[in-house]
Amino acid sequence: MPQSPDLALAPRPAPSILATLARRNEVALLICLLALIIFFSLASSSFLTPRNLTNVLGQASLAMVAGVGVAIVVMSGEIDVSIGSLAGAVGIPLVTIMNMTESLPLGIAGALLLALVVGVVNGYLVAYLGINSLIATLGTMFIIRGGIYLYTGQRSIPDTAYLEEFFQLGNGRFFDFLPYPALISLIILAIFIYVMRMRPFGRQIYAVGGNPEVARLAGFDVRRVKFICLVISALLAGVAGILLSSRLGSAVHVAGLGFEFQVVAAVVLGGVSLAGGVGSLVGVALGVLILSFLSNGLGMLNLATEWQLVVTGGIIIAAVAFDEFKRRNQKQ
Amino acid sequence: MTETASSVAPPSRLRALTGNNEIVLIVILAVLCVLISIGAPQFYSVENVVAILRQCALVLIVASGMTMLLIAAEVDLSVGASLAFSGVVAMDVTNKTNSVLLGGLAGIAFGASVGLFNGLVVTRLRVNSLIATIATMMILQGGIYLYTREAVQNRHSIRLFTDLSTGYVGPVPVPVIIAALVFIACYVVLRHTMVGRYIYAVGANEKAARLSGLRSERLKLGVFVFTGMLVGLAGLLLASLMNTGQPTAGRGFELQVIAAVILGGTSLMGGRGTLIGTLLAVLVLKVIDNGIIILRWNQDLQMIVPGLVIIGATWLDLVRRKSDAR
Amino acid sequence: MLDEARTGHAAAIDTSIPALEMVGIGKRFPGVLALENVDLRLEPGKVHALMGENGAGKSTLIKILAGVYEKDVGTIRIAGREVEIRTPRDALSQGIKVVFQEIALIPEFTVAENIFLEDYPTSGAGNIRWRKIRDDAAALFDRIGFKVNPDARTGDLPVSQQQMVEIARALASEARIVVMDEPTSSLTPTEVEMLFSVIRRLTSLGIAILYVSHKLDEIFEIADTVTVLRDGRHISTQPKTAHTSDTLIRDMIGRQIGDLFPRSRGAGTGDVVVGVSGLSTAKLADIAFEARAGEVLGVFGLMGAGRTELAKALVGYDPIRTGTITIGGSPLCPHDTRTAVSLGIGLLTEDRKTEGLMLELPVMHNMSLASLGRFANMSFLDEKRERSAVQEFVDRFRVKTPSLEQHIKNLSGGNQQKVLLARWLMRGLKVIVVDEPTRGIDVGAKSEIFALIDRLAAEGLAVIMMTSEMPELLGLSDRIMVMAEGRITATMGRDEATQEKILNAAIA
Amino acid sequence: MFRIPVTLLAATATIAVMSATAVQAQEIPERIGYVVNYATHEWYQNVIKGMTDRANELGIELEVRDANQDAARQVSAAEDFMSQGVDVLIITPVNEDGVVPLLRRAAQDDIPVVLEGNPVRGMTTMVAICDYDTGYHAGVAAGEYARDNFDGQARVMNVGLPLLSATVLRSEGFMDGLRTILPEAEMVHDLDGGGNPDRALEVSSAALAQNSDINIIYGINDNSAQGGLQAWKASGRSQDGLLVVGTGGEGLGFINLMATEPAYQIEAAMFPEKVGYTTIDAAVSLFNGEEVPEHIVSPTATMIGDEWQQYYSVEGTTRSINWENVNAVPAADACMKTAADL
Repeated sequence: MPQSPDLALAPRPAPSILATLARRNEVALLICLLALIIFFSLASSSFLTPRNLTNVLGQASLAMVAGVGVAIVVMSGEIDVSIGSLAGAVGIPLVTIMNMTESLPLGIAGALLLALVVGVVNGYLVAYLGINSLIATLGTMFIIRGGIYLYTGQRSIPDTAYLEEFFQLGNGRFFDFLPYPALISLIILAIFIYVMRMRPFGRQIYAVGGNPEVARLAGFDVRRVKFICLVISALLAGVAGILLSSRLGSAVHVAGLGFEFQVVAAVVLGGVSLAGGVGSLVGVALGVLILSFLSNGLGMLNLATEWQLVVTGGIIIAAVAFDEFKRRNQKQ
Repeated sequence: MTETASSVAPPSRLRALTGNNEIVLIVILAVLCVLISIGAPQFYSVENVVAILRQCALVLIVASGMTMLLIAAEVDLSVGASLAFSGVVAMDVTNKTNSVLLGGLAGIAFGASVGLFNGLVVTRLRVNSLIATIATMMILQGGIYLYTREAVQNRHSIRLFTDLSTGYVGPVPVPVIIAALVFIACYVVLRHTMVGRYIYAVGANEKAARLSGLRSERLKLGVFVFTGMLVGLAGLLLASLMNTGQPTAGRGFELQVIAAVILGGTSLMGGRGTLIGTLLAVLVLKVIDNGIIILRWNQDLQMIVPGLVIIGATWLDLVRRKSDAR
Repeated sequence: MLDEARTGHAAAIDTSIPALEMVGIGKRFPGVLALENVDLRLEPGKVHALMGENGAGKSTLIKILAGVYEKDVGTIRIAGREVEIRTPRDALSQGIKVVFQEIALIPEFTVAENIFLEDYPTSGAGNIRWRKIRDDAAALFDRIGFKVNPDARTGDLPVSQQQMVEIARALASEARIVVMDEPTSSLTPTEVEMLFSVIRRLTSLGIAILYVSHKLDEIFEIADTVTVLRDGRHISTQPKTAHTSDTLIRDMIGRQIGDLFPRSRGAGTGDVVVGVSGLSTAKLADIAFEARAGEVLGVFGLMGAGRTELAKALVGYDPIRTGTITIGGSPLCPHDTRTAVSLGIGLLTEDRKTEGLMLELPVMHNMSLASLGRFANMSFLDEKRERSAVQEFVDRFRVKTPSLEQHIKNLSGGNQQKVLLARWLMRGLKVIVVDEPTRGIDVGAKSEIFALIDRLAAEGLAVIMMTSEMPELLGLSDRIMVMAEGRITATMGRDEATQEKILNAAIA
Repeated sequence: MFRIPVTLLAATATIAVMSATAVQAQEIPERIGYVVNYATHEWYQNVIKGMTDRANELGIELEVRDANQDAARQVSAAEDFMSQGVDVLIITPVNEDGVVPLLRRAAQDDIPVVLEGNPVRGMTTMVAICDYDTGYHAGVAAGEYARDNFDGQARVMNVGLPLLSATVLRSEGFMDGLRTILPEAEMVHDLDGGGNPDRALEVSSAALAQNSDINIIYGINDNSAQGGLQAWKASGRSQDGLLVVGTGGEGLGFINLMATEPAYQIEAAMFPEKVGYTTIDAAVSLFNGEEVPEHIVSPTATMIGDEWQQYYSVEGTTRSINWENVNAVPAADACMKTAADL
């Protein structure tokens, strides 16, 4: 393929790599993350240790996995706030089945099946019945949490099978170094970065969120895309719930309370626009890491909960405001 | 194009009065009342009705503001945290000054300043209100414990303070009267004033509103502050009802309020919604809440049933609007 | 390379069977009969022009073909086979590619990606072949001489280039039928030439083209056959050679052009009410002009010339970098629509839906929005007075609405536009800026809008009319100002204006 | 003005005496990490206060991290402590099943763990009050009160919290204790008050409307009891013929209520400061590898009328504990019933 000589004459020359980089939201986030890490390293001696850093990756994994799903839904122009309840709910089939069958794979299958059902219901309500996704998933959030309480009688269900794999899944370390949840979350992140970049379906998600009318004209099945996004989000919330369940060694009926807020905050912090069509999973991963390192570091500094809340809230506002400011400046 | 005129039926009187979504809610409410009273005749006891109304009062006060906010295409998730905080402030200031008036004003002013903060972040920094007010919620949840580590007790023993929530005027509880006044004021503002029109216009199409000479940001800021004031007022009533300023109060209150406003037919996209719908929705939700207890059903249903009702009612509304469009 | 791919494709096209037949197509919208018993027949390798005024039913027909709307009655045959088209996907899989007038590109994607949006080239494993996308796009642009960086973010391109990207996309698709809806509305003459070479390349491959336009010169240059629609009905289908400009116009409009532009006033010689000097914004440079009471100042420019930007700067919506604007002698605070409105300038926007109407609100609330102060006492509205004032305008402008409570989204475009005009007139302005006042409005209402604009000027308003429609520019304006690339390139009186002069200035 | 210093002095003196006996021949851990369930709650604030007092006494660096009622956050916080290498870990589980893996991981790292509040499978030791017993004794006291004042009528509204096994045990204990005196006593409404004052008030209002014959309100914590009482007051009834029993004695709230509300007569006090104090001692013992009982019971007491003054004094908005009297409260060796019996 010949290199087009006309490119040099193009009315707008390609911006330099540096300028492109500076425009990327991810770079700003990365700088923010590095600044945090440097600050905490100076402030606390126990922060910058391999053990602590890998710990944080493990702690971030739940929000990372669920965040990928929510980010995809938000990119497609919808939202999913039922993920916290769902992450708590999947522990029930997981632990119950494991206790009955002594098999982790069967338990996981049961957990993912529940997630799939919820995803299909959410997807159907939003994509095919046309109910606003915030309302629909707020409804399922209540229904699932109430269902958990009703089913368990507000008791947690202990793991009585004592499967070593189940313990290792959430608590073990790959080569004695990287926690398995971190590994799993990075694999999932990589898969979806690949999907969003390399698979036509990933591009359809951006298109549908960016401009559903154009997407429809391009022959995309807008409803189907949104449906699948909500199913993916539920499945990933299910995976996060499985990891959570393993870290808790049981199905805890209060698990995942408020998780949706954490995840949505991280996703927005990661530069995904709530209007849809804009954002990157790398940004989301950085958003999750920033919040996780913040929580870990503020803990290391022995900062009281109330200060942690105030600081985290302030940082979210500042970061989103900055992003918005940058976006407006670019437009001008 | 001339056919347009003949094919669209003029709206009936009733519809014009109530809008459309309200009819669904009225039916739901009526069915609920009938069914619950069959299972538990005490439902209609004066005491129970008063209890329901009093519970409705707090939610309705805040939901009235929230309805305006949603019509203006914004949302405030910090109302729960702000409710607790303003209650604490109201009680504390009343303790310190021995004046219910000053305490009440302090609570309301606190709520208003939270609203101001939210409004400034949203209109000046252009942060999406959903995310901005989640952040404010966190800040307030932290801030309240920086303010007080424990519940602020009533140390002034002023009768008026407790009467705000437990007193009666004739047979009607005071908070119900306050809520009714707030509701009527908001209703009049939304329906019969320029400000109300502007709120709808800004929510329906902010660009067009600005091009028509409206200062949309100032208007939104105003609605945020007003909603904040109402949260402060509700916080004052809650402190009076609890007879303490409770930092742990208000958990999940924001979702209750937003659920009611949405169920009432107010669009999350702005520009559409009525206060009558909100009122009915508050009643529906509180009747469900109350009914489950007096029917002695499992209280876990208090989460499940509202979830189902919200999804179901939204869907019905959608179906109705589609068939209207045809 | 693309041509090679296409050769195999073209070989499959049997030139003896019509590429597309639409028979007895009918479509009704709530309250409107948009199409009634329309026939259309495209031959492979030929360009078929579809003509008609706005509101004639062209867009509806195209949208049925594109799968955006479903027809109510009628049959569609492709290459002799009867097909059902219910979704855009159906249309694409039947080999129908539509280039819409509104840009149908994803602004966040690169140009190259947009070219292949409908059908990403993938590897055996299903991965997108980004290199191929980029290289093929570059090669495609090379071939048609379109100079654009395939890696550029589409949203950063000027509108005309985005339009070209849309057109180039037709070449990359596997379409047997390509529909182009007003493809030249925002193109420069060079780009129009590029477009025509694209069309010739497509027809040489046996592809059938449906070319929608109301520009006569283009039709005579490129079309083989012409079908004219009017008011949703089929009027005529004839070879181009059977037509003259006059017969085409007669078919399209069904009356004399003079009827469209009533003129009830002399040339405006009132006081200067708008004074602009040295105005620059992000998209405008050094704009200076005046407008007088009682005149219609026509502002012409191709898409992307800065007409809309000027309109928005004039009413304080867009921020201003330098320069001053005075309305009735008082300077306008930059970036404040409220003082602009109170000084007496209002904008009737080009895009009614996103910048004019409150779709969910009733007619009455839409109309009285800018003048509520008149009906309010301490902010409390006197709805009786408001209602009677609104009713007065509804009657005067002959707005067809069942009631003042009707949601404005249920009105036709023309009636919506009248309500928006009334929004400003009720307020009592000195200056009204109208941006593409007849976009998407049917012929009948169009002449009413023209009459209203004329009457406004006659009543002493200064009217600044932004338009890309040559007939209305020439028919209504007292003076004409031409813009290109954010600057004013020419100003001329009504008498000295000709199509050529205007176009030359617009291209400069 | 003078009262606080005196009480404080007394308290410190007692602590000094106690520590002198406890510390003999013991190694003192350098750092103890405490992962609390809900640091902003009054109960835990007072637990932390007791811990801090004791840790300062012994020269231990105590670090506190808050799970803020989030089970996942609790695991993270404990993980952080382990990677920092604290000597002993104290945990108040958000959920008792949810910390089982943590115990295993701590064992792998050789970090002893003391649990506060709730028993967990595989634990070494736990410091906790006996929830059932606390409710039980309050129930007995309530039974006696009802026998003397209400002609033996006992119609109970339980403002409960099914979410936690501890609070379920309290309610059960209360009813069982009540029935030892009045076998006819009935729980006419069993509510989920969410442990929150406002929610408790809301659900109580409905229940009171349905059952007009309720004469005893039991709250699984002070907030719940208060919510129930406020609902009663809001319905316009007089407090004659009503008994309110609260649980916890976690802050100033119950003191204020007992002083001002005639119906609020009985409080099942659980002395959070004492719990914290005992927990640190248990941590020290564990650090030294001493044998410790599986359940170290922290004492509770039923306070009737103004008996609270024996244990607490209030000045302004601070309450001070009277260590002498609190330490004199006997603790049971074992609980009558635990979560395992549910």
